[in-house]
Amino acid sequence: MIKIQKKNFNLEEEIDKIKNKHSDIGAQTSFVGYVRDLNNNKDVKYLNLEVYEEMAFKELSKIENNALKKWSLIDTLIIHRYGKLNVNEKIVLVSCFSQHRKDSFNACEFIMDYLKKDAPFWKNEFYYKDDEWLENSK
Amino acid sequence: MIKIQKKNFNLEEEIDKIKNKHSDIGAQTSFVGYVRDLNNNKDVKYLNLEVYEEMAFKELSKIENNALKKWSLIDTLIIHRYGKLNVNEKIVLVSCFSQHRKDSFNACEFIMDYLKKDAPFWKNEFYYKDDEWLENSK
Amino acid sequence: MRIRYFAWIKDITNKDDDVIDINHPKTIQELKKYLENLYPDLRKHFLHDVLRFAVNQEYVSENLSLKPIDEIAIFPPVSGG
Amino acid sequence: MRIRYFAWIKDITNKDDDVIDINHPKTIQELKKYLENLYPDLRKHFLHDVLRFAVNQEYVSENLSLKPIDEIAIFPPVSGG
Repeated sequence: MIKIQKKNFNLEEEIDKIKNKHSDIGAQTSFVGYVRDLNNNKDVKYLNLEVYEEMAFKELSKIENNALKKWSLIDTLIIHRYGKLNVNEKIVLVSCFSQHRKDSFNACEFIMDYLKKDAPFWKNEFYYKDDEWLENSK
Repeated sequence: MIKIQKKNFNLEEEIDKIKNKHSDIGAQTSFVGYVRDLNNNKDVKYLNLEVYEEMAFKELSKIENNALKKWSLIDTLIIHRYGKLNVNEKIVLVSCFSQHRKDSFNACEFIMDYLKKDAPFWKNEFYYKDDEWLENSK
Repeated sequence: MRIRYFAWIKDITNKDDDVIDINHPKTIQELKKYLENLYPDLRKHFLHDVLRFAVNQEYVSENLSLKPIDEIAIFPPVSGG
Repeated sequence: MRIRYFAWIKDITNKDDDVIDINHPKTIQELKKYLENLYPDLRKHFLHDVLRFAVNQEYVSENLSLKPIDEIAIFPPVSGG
């Protein structure tokens, strides 16, 4: 499942909603990204996160499908926020559900790597004096 | 932080409690283990999870310290339950907090690997007709 | 043909998109020439090869032929996650 | 010296622990001999080398010398997580 939304989300609720559908899940690995207080050696005020929404759905679906082909997964969940995000707020959740733990670890890391590389989101980070558009490192 | 407890826990609350202490956290990877409905080709009724509590604290602290030495981590959280656990219930949470994602992924997988190998917990799995003491695969 | 701009590309174009009705570019190479004329500040970014192109919400190779119905997107390296 | 049993070891010993006040074993090897006498069903598991030993809540090598004050634990392979 892929969600692209402005609003915050609750980890317990989102993960539980998927877990409750499958009693054969034994393992769940998730990654959460947050807005940090300091970046490029400057105090961060907030992020403005822009998305190309139609393409983000397509790209994330491709990445999710590639993960499902590579590992034995029962379900996956990706939530990516956009809009104004303050320091300490959650930006993204990737959660992978499987019978055994290695599949969920590997798939979660794989999805995050490709999300960072290809999913069309852009962080415009605002400091106290100026702002900057970020680029993910390779 | 290490918690060994009978009662259930809420992912959002537990992870938030640690996250709120550090505004420099940019990444959090967590693993959750659940009781599966089927194991050894038998329907599972419930688990009885036994712990050698004093030793479990010591072992998990060692594993946590080894992870802190190997990767750049801001904080870690391990919660392991014991006692009677029904199908679908959470058994364990390992959560690693860092500035950048690779540290949190690597540390979380490392802690789970050693927890499974060395932490003194034993699962007694009850089926409809009999029961079995499990052993983690190598 | 609709051309959409994202992130700091919009600071150069001063708009979200352009629509080209006649004589639309047939390849990404032609599109770059077309946009350089409209927005000279884009030229150096094309030269540095830092921008990415998508056609109908998919990354494309440069030799794809473009159709009037296509939605093209031009954007800088992504930074989600 | 207190010897604690965990998981299915307790099905063999029928108790959680034993306390040895005099003539306690001085090494894990001696402890195994001692326990084989008390619980003959343990012998085959010692032979198969499947059990793990901890002294004062730490895994130990077999040639550690045991003291009267020590807490020893004997248990099967773990299965937490």
